[in-house]
Order: sequence, then structure tokens, then C-alpha cells
Amino acid sequence: MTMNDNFNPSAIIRPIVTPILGVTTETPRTKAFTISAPSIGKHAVPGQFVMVWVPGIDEIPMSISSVNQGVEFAAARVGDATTQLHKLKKGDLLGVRGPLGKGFVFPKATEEKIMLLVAGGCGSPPIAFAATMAIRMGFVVDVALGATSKAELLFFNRFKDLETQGVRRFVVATDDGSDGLLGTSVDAATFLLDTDPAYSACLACGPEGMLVNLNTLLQKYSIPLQVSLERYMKCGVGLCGHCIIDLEGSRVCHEGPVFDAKNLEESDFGKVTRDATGKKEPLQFESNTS
Amino acid sequence: MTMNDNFNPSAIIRPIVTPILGVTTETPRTKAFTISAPSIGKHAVPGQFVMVWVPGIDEIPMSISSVNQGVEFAAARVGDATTQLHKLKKGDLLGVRGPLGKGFVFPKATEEKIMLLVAGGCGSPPIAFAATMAIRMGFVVDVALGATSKAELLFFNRFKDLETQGVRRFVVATDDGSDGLLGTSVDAATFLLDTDPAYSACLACGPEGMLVNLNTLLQKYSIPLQVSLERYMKCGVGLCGHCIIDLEGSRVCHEGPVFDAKNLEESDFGKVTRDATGKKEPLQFESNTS
Amino acid sequence: MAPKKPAKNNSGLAIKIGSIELANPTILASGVLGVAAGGLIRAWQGGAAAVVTKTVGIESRTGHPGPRIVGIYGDSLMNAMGIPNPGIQEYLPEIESTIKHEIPVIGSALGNSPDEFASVAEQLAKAGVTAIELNVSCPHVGSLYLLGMDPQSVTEVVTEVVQRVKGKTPVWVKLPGSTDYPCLVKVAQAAEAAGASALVALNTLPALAIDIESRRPLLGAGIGGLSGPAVKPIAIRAVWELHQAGIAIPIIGVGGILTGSDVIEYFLAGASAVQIGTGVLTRGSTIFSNVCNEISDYLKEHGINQISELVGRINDAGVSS
Amino acid sequence: MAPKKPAKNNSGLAIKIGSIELANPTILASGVLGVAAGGLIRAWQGGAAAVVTKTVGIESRTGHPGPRIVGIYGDSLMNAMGIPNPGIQEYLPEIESTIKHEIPVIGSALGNSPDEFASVAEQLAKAGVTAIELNVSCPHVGSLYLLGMDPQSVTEVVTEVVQRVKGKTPVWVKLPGSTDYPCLVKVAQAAEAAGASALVALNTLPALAIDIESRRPLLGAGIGGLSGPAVKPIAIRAVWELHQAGIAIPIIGVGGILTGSDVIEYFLAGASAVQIGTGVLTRGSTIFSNVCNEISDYLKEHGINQISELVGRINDAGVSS
Ligand SMILES: Cc1cc2nc3c(=O)[nH]c(=O)nc-3n(C[C@H](O)[C@H](O)[C@H](O)COP(=O)(O)OP(=O)(O)OC[C@H]3O[C@@H](n4cnc5c(N)ncnc54)[C@H](O)[C@@H]3O)c2cc1C
Ligand SMILES: Cc1cc2nc3c(=O)[nH]c(=O)nc-3n(C[C@H](O)[C@H](O)[C@H](O)COP(=O)(O)OP(=O)(O)OC[C@H]3O[C@@H](n4cnc5c(N)ncnc54)[C@H](O)[C@@H]3O)c2cc1C
Ligand SMILES: Cc1cc2nc3c(=O)[nH]c(=O)nc-3n(C[C@H](O)[C@H](O)[C@H](O)COP(=O)(O)O)c2cc1C
Ligand SMILES: Cc1cc2nc3c(=O)[nH]c(=O)nc-3n(C[C@H](O)[C@H](O)[C@H](O)COP(=O)(O)O)c2cc1C
Ligand code: FES
Ligand code: FES
Repeated sequence: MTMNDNFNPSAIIRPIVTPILGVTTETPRTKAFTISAPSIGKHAVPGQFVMVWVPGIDEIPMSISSVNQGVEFAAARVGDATTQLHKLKKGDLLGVRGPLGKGFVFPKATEEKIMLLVAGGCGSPPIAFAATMAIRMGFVVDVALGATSKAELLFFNRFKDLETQGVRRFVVATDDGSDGLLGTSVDAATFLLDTDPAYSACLACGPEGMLVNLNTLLQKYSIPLQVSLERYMKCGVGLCGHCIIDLEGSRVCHEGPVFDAKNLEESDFGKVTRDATGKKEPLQFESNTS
Repeated sequence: MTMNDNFNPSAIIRPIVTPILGVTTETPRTKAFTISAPSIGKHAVPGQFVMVWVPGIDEIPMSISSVNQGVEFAAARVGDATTQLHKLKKGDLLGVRGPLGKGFVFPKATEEKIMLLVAGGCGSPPIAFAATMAIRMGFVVDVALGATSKAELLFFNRFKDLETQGVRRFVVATDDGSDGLLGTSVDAATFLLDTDPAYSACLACGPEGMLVNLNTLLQKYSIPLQVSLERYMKCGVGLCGHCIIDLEGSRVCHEGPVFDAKNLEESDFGKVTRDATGKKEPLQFESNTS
Repeated sequence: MAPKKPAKNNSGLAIKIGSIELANPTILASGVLGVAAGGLIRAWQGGAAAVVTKTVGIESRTGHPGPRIVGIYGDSLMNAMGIPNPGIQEYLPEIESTIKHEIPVIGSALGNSPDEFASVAEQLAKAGVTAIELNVSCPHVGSLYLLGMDPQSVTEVVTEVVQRVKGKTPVWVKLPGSTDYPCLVKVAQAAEAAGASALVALNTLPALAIDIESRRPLLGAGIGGLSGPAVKPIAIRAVWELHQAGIAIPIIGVGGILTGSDVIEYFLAGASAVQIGTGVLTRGSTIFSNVCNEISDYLKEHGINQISELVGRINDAGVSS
Repeated sequence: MAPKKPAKNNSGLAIKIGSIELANPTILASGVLGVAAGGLIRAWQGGAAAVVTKTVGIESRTGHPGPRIVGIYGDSLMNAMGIPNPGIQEYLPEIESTIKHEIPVIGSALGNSPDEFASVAEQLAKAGVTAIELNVSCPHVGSLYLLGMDPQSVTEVVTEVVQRVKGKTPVWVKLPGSTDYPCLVKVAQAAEAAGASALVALNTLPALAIDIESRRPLLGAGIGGLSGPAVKPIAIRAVWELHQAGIAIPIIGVGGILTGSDVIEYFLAGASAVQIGTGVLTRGSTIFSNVCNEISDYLKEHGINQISELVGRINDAGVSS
């Protein structure tokens, strides 16, 4: 119902509650949801996210994966809210507010510019959106996609389809070797870099360990890296401070979720995260530098 | 101070509190006050009024008499608030909110069109403003001005000065005959009508008895009359209902203070008014029809 | 001049407040437009199903000096009218000429004692009002606000009034703009036990706004009552608390209603009808029919037949008071 | 990375809250940005003279499920965070790294008993906080709101805390968003008598907002606390009532401050300092310096040397409580 739009606070602090337009199963553990929220879709850029209200359960952050047919996001089933979310069907009500945060910054495109996009695990949504945008802006795009197994390669078909539209090379890697290279998205990226390291920028999203390793890798090539981070979010609009990652008070929900990796040196990036209480917990992952 | 204009409710419900720019004594019982309130001045039309807050005393309605050098109104000393008002000097603080109500409606001016303006007693302020406006719009303007005595002819000089700018004939009347005709502004109007009754419109303000008599007079000539009424006002913005004058709920502060006299037939016009409690009181005056 | 009854093209809007049947759930709130019959009629022509009069007492009151209203950030308002009224005797003709047009009129009464409340109520009842609303809650008039925060006083006033109008005219009690909900519930229970037929929640909230140039309160009375959108979530909470607490008489929601959505919100929280005051400033006196149209759209879009089906139907599983 | 101290180009803004001297009157309110040291530092870099931590208790709390905030008409907000916090032990490092930058930190404490409040306070005091703020007034956490409405309970909590911090660290009491001012004054007097050094007025006001599509409360917890411009005139009234009632300890005003004008209004009503929360959303984390600049302009334009000269200087002759 749009009758009192004039009187409503902006959609970044008040959810648009609307029936789901469509649900698609993307991988065994991931479904994509599309909702009608033109005011969000119109302004969203890749890397921005929405807070998704699963009525009766919780409100959780989800990256926007597309704004073509409505606002789309893709959620992996990991806990309470995402499990309930996966039970919802077309027509069920969902709340979304956004677009939130700052997205990827696209360098000025020229004919020479080639962009590397790297997605690991559940990191595909913002990268898929970014790929579409980069192509529309005239970039030559290479994509490195990684997952645990072939079945879990999120948005594989979507990236594949983009090969006809502007994706130059699309390399996948799986932990179990069931598709592409044996390894992670960082290994896929390494493969691409080995062939042609002339990237003007790299945008990445995925598990934080992967982002750290990717950063180490790209520093060798001096390719500027933008990473999309995840932190526990409470307000999503920079008010509560729960998602802060450094002493300057950088908020993942507000200054991020996309950061220039070079600005994260003195931050919690790759080191610690906070749980729902605000307690700090060390991040554990396998490093490629050791 | 204008620092938080963005955050302020509109000036019709929140006073602009500002030092008085200037005070002039216009008659023994009337002073004109000018304040700086550009947001009011820019939108005001003749016949509209402001609620004037005399800090510590009361808030009272005053017609806008000019918007040339700031917003100007002219107040006769009649009671508490106006007595305190008369003590204020340049630089003292005064609050004003507005512009309130609906002003005079000016018919489309053509070369042929002549307008009659009639002011009695304290009725000069909106008429002076209307005269300036009518001249600017290309009307030929005749003015009838009445008061108890020569000294009380409010804005006499102002109307006089307008004779060089577009006022064709300016006729005055005084109760004591100390200037002009012996009689009221209605007698002055009668004089003008006797000479040339080809007026396309008449705008008037003054004591209600005078307006009733003027209406009776103009009906004979079929000249449309607009009158500016006064009623006890509490909110000034059509909310409280204190100034209602008919069963349709016409509010002097909102649908008025200017009304087409022909629409006032089934109203309290010329019959009753309300005091501060809302009690109805009969209006008493000398009729020219009896 | 016979005022025309507004077109009733909205189905599903009819509601009942106890024995009172109304064409739609919107009622003009007390103190707005209600000084004169013409104002009550205007609200009715603007779509209100019923109108509450200005609060009247035995004696006339001039009310507070101006300024009497001041705008507050976000279309909200503060007022300190001070309940100007000509006294019940002088005011009766306004009521009578409104009732003559078959407009349901609710008479709002105040008093300095249970007896005074009852005297005013008797006269209102005799004039044929549809119900009496007891204003025990004006935040800027002497001790009225405190009266409405005290269950014992409320019991005394309501008991006396109900007895004197002999149970013929329903008696509504208008609750104060309190955020102390346990207290509010006690007052409500007292009113219900003493025979009130409905509760009206809430009156304005006590507040202060200061002009930083003159360093004076922006209202002549100093203290004023906050109304409009600012108070809506507080009043909705109050309605919900009363509903939760098992109040069985109808609750009439009031505070900050501007749109049909707002009305639905009040109904879901437990209201059976609503009143609109400040909204008349924001959207004009046709706010009632605008709001009704918006409610109709909502009902249609959601396949709901009657707005009354929504009363208290908030899904608040897991929500603790 | 050493955060830079914001430029102090505003004279006349220095204030005192009892023995505490601050460069300007703006303080970051509890619960905003304060989960992490970086947030407290950000507010200070944005111009806040001091910062209040997130409210912490002995045990960790995950807080309420989302949604945890919802926008309300007119730039106002409701929140029901549910005071998530990792517990005082885990939180101490955040405080310490903030204090390391010579930022005055006020530690906000909650507890289930006077003893718990005091235990948290002791640890805060040991960490070197400038003052302790007792949150006896969160409207969406169990019985905290009611605690703050009960003078006896407040006496017990404050007495225990003051004794345990041995009078070395000033103890502030944050009052509930109540519109029952007589009660609020009693609570304030109880706090003062028990040794509180300052009062903070007000916490958020209890409220409810409902989504009419899902028919659920818009906050995960159902009930939430209203903040922002909607509550400003109510909180200013509270400050004025406390000041009028002869409370001698400093009053810190909080609620809806967006501009320098708002701060002046609070001071005129009787506040000696202010806190800003929701304004961080409306104007960003540099709201503190923006507000300070606006205050400076006002002081200059009006020939006032020190903002502290304005405390309680409302001209309220003829205004009755
Ligand atoms: C900016 C951002 C974008 C994201 N985009 C996506 C995406 O596109 N697709 C996707 O599948 N996932 C995404 N996530 C992660 C997603 O938010 C969590 O998987 C989800 O919140 C889990 O909720 P749950 O109730 O099912 O799990 P729970 O059982 O509540 O918790 C499981 C884990 O999920 C995480 N989590 C829970 N609540 C939150 C919260 N409010 N904020 C952040 N993390 C939380 C925590 O790590 C927690 O340990 C994103 C997270 C962020 C911060
Ligand atoms: C639309 C309008 C325009 C007006 N324009 C002018 C003008 O340009 N110049 C001028 O001198 N006067 C004007 N008046 C009249 C002016 O408002 C009163 O003279 C003034 O309010 C008297 O205030 P007081 O406190 O001095 O008198 P009081 O001692 O309070 O009362 C004296 C009389 O003034 C009138 N009055 C008092 N308060 C109000 C009020 N709130 N609303 C209406 N009338 C009131 C009543 O008739 C009262 O009996 C106008 C009135 C209205 C309604
Ligand atoms: C100008 C004005 C005058 C009011 N006068 C009265 C009154 O006389 N009696 C009363 O019970 N309530 C009075 N109220 C309160 C309203 O009836 C209503 O309870 C309150 O304004 C909240 O509703 P709203 O937000 O729709 O205005 C008045 C409100 C306003 C704005
Ligand atoms: C998101 C949010 C979280 C809050 N958390 C706390 C808290 O933990 N402890 C507390 O005492 N007050 C808390 N408050 C209340 C604020 O400190 C403040 O009293 C209130 O918001 C009014 O001020 P404001 O209008 O400037 O926000 C919180 C407010 C908000 C908006
Ligand atoms: S989630 Fe609240 S500041 Fe980021
Ligand atoms: S003065 Fe209130 S309606 Fe006209």
C-alpha cells in the first residue's frame, strides 16, 4: 500500500513490507528472493545491501544481487532467520529497507580497462550485481568464482550467461575439485593473474579469510582491491556502532560494507569480529602467506 | 537566527521572533510596526494577517499593511496586548506568524477597470496594502477613508501619496467633520458612487456596522463587495473553530478574513460575534437602512 | 442552509462503540473546530461519523492567553487553549443546532468536582448527545491531568456521572497522555468498573517549548499539550496496553492520525474507533473522508470485509509488555 | 592511528557538571556508536566533549531480535536494541582504549539488583571513567523502566553504587521517559538525596509501532523506545519540572536535539549539559561540532559570554506548573 508514502520516513529506516515476487533455488543451500521495492531498486548500486525483515524472527543484512526484475537478494540457509526465509514462498510478506551502506566504486572506464571480480562462497550476490554494472559501464570483466563444490557455485549460470555480454574470462574453483580448479576463488584469481595481470581494479566478496588471502595476492601486483565485508549488524544505518571495525569508528553498515583493502590495515579486517552481544571473537582461517 | 530553518515548522504555526525594525506613530491611538520576516513578506497578499506575539502578554491578529520594507502592521491601542505593544521600541522583540487566511481577490485588470477601496477606523491597513497592489496591477483606484476625526484618519498620507501613482480620487469623511465630509467612510463612498458608479469591485475593511451599511449601499449598484472581517481568534489557522461565523463552518482566520459579502447572508455577519470564551454577543451599530 | 451529508460510498467502515453505531470509525476530537455548531458540521461534512464538542464546564472560561498553539518539528503541535468555553448553558444552542442535522454529537465535559462533572453531563444528556466524554486529562488546565492519573478520583467522577445520567447516555472517559502504563491501566479499570462505556486514549502529552530569542515559553500558558504524529506511537502503545490488560469496553484511539494506515494501526492495537484532531490542520477538514477512502482501499486490497474485524488483531506473539 | 582532537574554535562553550569540566556541552548519548571504542572516538572527533558508553551489565546480553530500529514520522525513531552488550569484563578494553585518547568517558551501567549495579560501577570506576551513568530507565528491557519510576528502588540502587565507588566517581542517574512529572520529581529527589551527582533526562519513551501489512510490531521486541524530535518538548518539560522543583545537582538534557537552538532551549529550561543520540542519524557523527558552532553563533549574536549563563534562565513569569 502506497497511500501514505508522503508521510513515511525514508526506506532506510522503515521497511517496505511487500509480498515476495519470486523465489528461486540457486544452490542446495541458497535461494534468491525478488521483491518489489522500486524506491530501493532505483538507487541501489552494487555492494549495497538491504536489511531483510523475516516477520516474527529477525532482521538480517543481505547484499543486493540484482535490481532488474525488482530487488533481488540471495540467502544461504545458516540459522534461524535464513531457515525461516527459505520456507517463504511467492506472495508471502517480507520487509526490506535500504539501500544501505556504500557500494563498490567503479573507476572511470576506458577502452583499456579490465576489471577482476572475485566471489567466494556466499559472496556472489554483490559480485553478480557488480558484473552486470561493470559490463554496462564498458569494462572488460574477468570473474573468479569459488565454492565448496560444483553444486554450491552460486550464480554460476548467471556469470556463464554474461560471457556473451562482456565477461571475458570466467574461471571457477571448488574445494572438492568437482568443477574447475581444485581450490578456492583465490586460486581461480591466481590463475587469471598468471595469464594477464593487467587489471585496473579488483572487487571481491566472500569469506574474510579468502579476502585476506586475495589482498596479499593482489598487493604483489599492485592492483587496488575493494572488499565487501560482513559484520553482525543491528541497526544497519550507522547509529548503534555494533559493526565498527577500527578506532576511527568505520561502520561496515555505513562507511562499508565495501572498503578499499588498503584502508583496512589498522582495522579488525581478518583479525576479529563481534558476535550479537558485541563481544570480540578472533577470526580463524587458513592463510596463504604462512 | 536562521540556523535551523530546515528543521522548523512553517511560519504559520511557529512565530518568527525578531527585533522590531521600526515603529511609527500613525495616529494618536495607532502605531505601525515593521519587522523583518522575509518568508512572510514574500507570500503575503493584501487582506492576509499575522498573529502578533507580544511576549508575556498575548498573541493577537493584525492585518498586514505593507511588505515593502519588511512586514508592517498598524495597531490601535485598545487593551492589554496593544497597550504593551505600543510601549515597544525599535529593537524590542516581537513574534509574528503568517501570512494567515485568504486575502482580497483581485479581478483581472483591464484598462476599463476601476476599483473602489473603503476603509473605516482601524480598517486602513489591509486597504493600504490593497491600494498599492491594485495600482501595481494596473487598476484605477478610488479610495474612501473614514475616521472619528482628522487626526484618526489612519494612513491618510499614504493614500495621499498614492494620488501621484494611480489613486484617481481620494475622499475622506470624519464623524466630527474635522476633515473632508461630515460622516463615515460609507458617506465618502456614497459621494464617489454619486459621481461615477462604474466600479468593477469594492474592497472594504472597518467596523462591522460600516461594512453592513456599505453592503446595503453597493447592492443597489450591483458592485461586488469583498469585506475583511474581525472575530476573536485563538489559533489563527482554522483549527480551533473559535472564529466560525456560519453553519458551514466558515472560519474568519482560514476561509477569511476576506469574504464576498454576498456569501455572508446566512452568517453571523452584522449580527453576532464571539468573546474570548466563545460566547455569542449581538453586534450593535447604527444601520443606514432603517 | 442545510449542510449536506457526505456521500457514504465506503463499505466495511461501519463500527460500533458499545450501543452506538457509526457509519465510519473517524470522529472529530474534542477542542478542534468544536467551538461553534458550524465547526462540528464542517467536520461531519468532511467525513467524520461523529463529532466531539469543545470541552465545556458549568462556568465560562476565557482560556489561556496567546500564543495558544505552536508547531513542533514533524507536523506535530502543542496547544494550551486552556479550554475556553462559554459554559454549558451558553453552549447548548451549538449542540442543538448540530444535532438538528442528525449528526451524532459527543458532549465533552469538565468539572471541578464529581458533582460539577455530573451537572454538565446531565445537561448534555438532556440536549440529546449520543455520548458524554469526560475530560479528566487536559495537561495544561489546573489539576485535570492529575485527576485522570488517580484511579480513586476517576472512580468518583465516573460513578457520579453515570448515576446522574441514569445510564441512559453512554459515558466515555478520556485518558491522560501518560507514559506510565501500569497507572493508566489502573485508571482505565477504575473507569470501567465505575460504569464507563468506552475509553478515549489519549489526550495531549504535557510538554514545554521555549523561544530562544525572548527566552519565554512559546505558549502563553507556558506548559502545553503535545499532539500530532509525535504522540502516535505512544498512544498506540497505550491502546495496546489497555487491550492487553483485558479492558472489555471499547477503546477509542486518538493521537497523531493523518492517514488510513494510522487508523489501521490503532485498530490492530485494540481500538474500535478513532478521533482526529491535529490532522485537521495537516490535511484540512476533509481529512475524515480522505482517511476513510484510504481505509477502504486497504480493506479491499486485503480482502477484509469490515474494519471491525481488525480490532486487537495485532500478531504480537513473543512480544512482552 | 591516533585520532585527532577536534579543533576547539568555539569559546564560551565550556561547562561544568559538578566537578567535571567539559570543553562544550554536547555529550554522546548511551547506546549510540558506543559498542566499540572506535564509535566513541568517532563521536569525540565529531565534536562531542564526552561520550557515554553503551549500557553494560555483569552478564552479556544478545539483545532483542530485529528489527531493532524503525523510523517514525518527523525524523523520530523507535528502537528496541535490548541493550546488547558483552558484559563489563569483555567491554572494559573498549573503555580503556577510548580513555587512552584522553576522551572523557561516562560508563553506563545496568543491573538486576543494587549489588549488580554497584559491581558494574566499581569496574567502570576502576577503568577510569569520568562518571557513571545508571540506566534505570530503558523502556524495553524487563523491569528497568519501572525501576526508574519507583523512588524507593532508585534510592537503594544509588545508595549502593555511591557507597561502593566511595564517592570518588560521580554517579549520574538516567531518568525514564515519563510524562508523570510529579513522580519523576520524586525519583529525582530520591536520587539526589542518595548521593547522585547529576540527573540525565530523559531516556526513550515507551511506544509501539505496527506494520499494517504483516500486522506485527515493527520492532522485534514489540515495544520500543521513542527518541528524536518527537520527544524533545516532553524532555524539556521534564528538565524544567526538575529545575523548578529545586533539584540542585546538574541536569543533563537529552531527547531530540538536532541543532544549537535545541541545546539553548534545554539550557533555558534548566539543563547544564546535553546528550545527543538520534541526531547522529539525522546529521551524522559531526552533529556535535555542528551544534557547537550553532551555539557559538547564538552566543555571539546575543552577546552572551558563556552558555552556562543560560542555565534555567527561561523567563517563565506567569507560567504555572
Ligand atoms: C553487509 C552484509 C551482506 C550480506 N549479504 C549476504 C548475502 O548476500 N547472502 C547471504 O547468504 N548472507 C549474507 N550475509 C550474511 C547474512 O546476513 C547472515 O548469514 C544471516 O544474518 C544469518 O542469519 P540467521 O538468523 O539465519 O543466522 P543466526 O542463527 O542468527 O546466526 C548465524 C550467523 O549469521 C550471522 N548473523 C546473524 N545475524 C546477523 C546480523 N544481524 N548481521 C550480520 N550477521 C548476522 C552471524 O555470523 C551468526 O553467527 C551478509 C551479511 C552482511 C553483514
Ligand atoms: C483578521 C484581523 C485583523 C485585524 N487587524 C487589525 C489591524 O490591522 N489593526 C488593529 O488595530 N487591529 C486589528 N485587529 C483587531 C485586533 O486584533 C484587536 O484590537 C486586538 O486583538 C486587541 O488586543 P488587546 O489585548 O489590546 O485587547 P483586549 O483587551 O484583549 O481586548 C479588546 C478587544 O480586542 C479584541 N480582541 C482581543 N483579542 C483578540 C483576538 N485574539 N482576536 C481578535 N480580537 C481580539 C476583542 O474584540 C476584545 O474585546 C484585527 C483583528 C482581526 C481578527
Ligand atoms: C487545539 C486543540 C485543542 C484541544 N482541546 C481539547 C479539549 O478541549 N478537550 C479535550 O478533551 N481535548 C482537547 N484536545 C486534545 C485532542 O482532542 C486530542 O486528544 C489530541 O490532540 C490528540 O489527537 P491529535 O493528535 O489527533 O490532535 C485539543 C487538541 C488541540 C490540538
Ligand atoms: C539506537 C539507540 C540505542 C540506545 N541505547 C541506550 C542504552 O543502551 N542505554 C541508555 O541509557 N539509553 C539508550 N538509548 C537512549 C538514548 O541514550 C537517549 O536517551 C534517547 O535516544 C533520547 O535522545 P535522542 O533523542 O537524542 O536519541 C538508546 C537510543 C537509541 C536511539
Ligand atoms: S549496525 Fe549499527 S552501526 Fe552498523
Ligand atoms: S481562530 Fe481558530 S479556527 Fe479561526
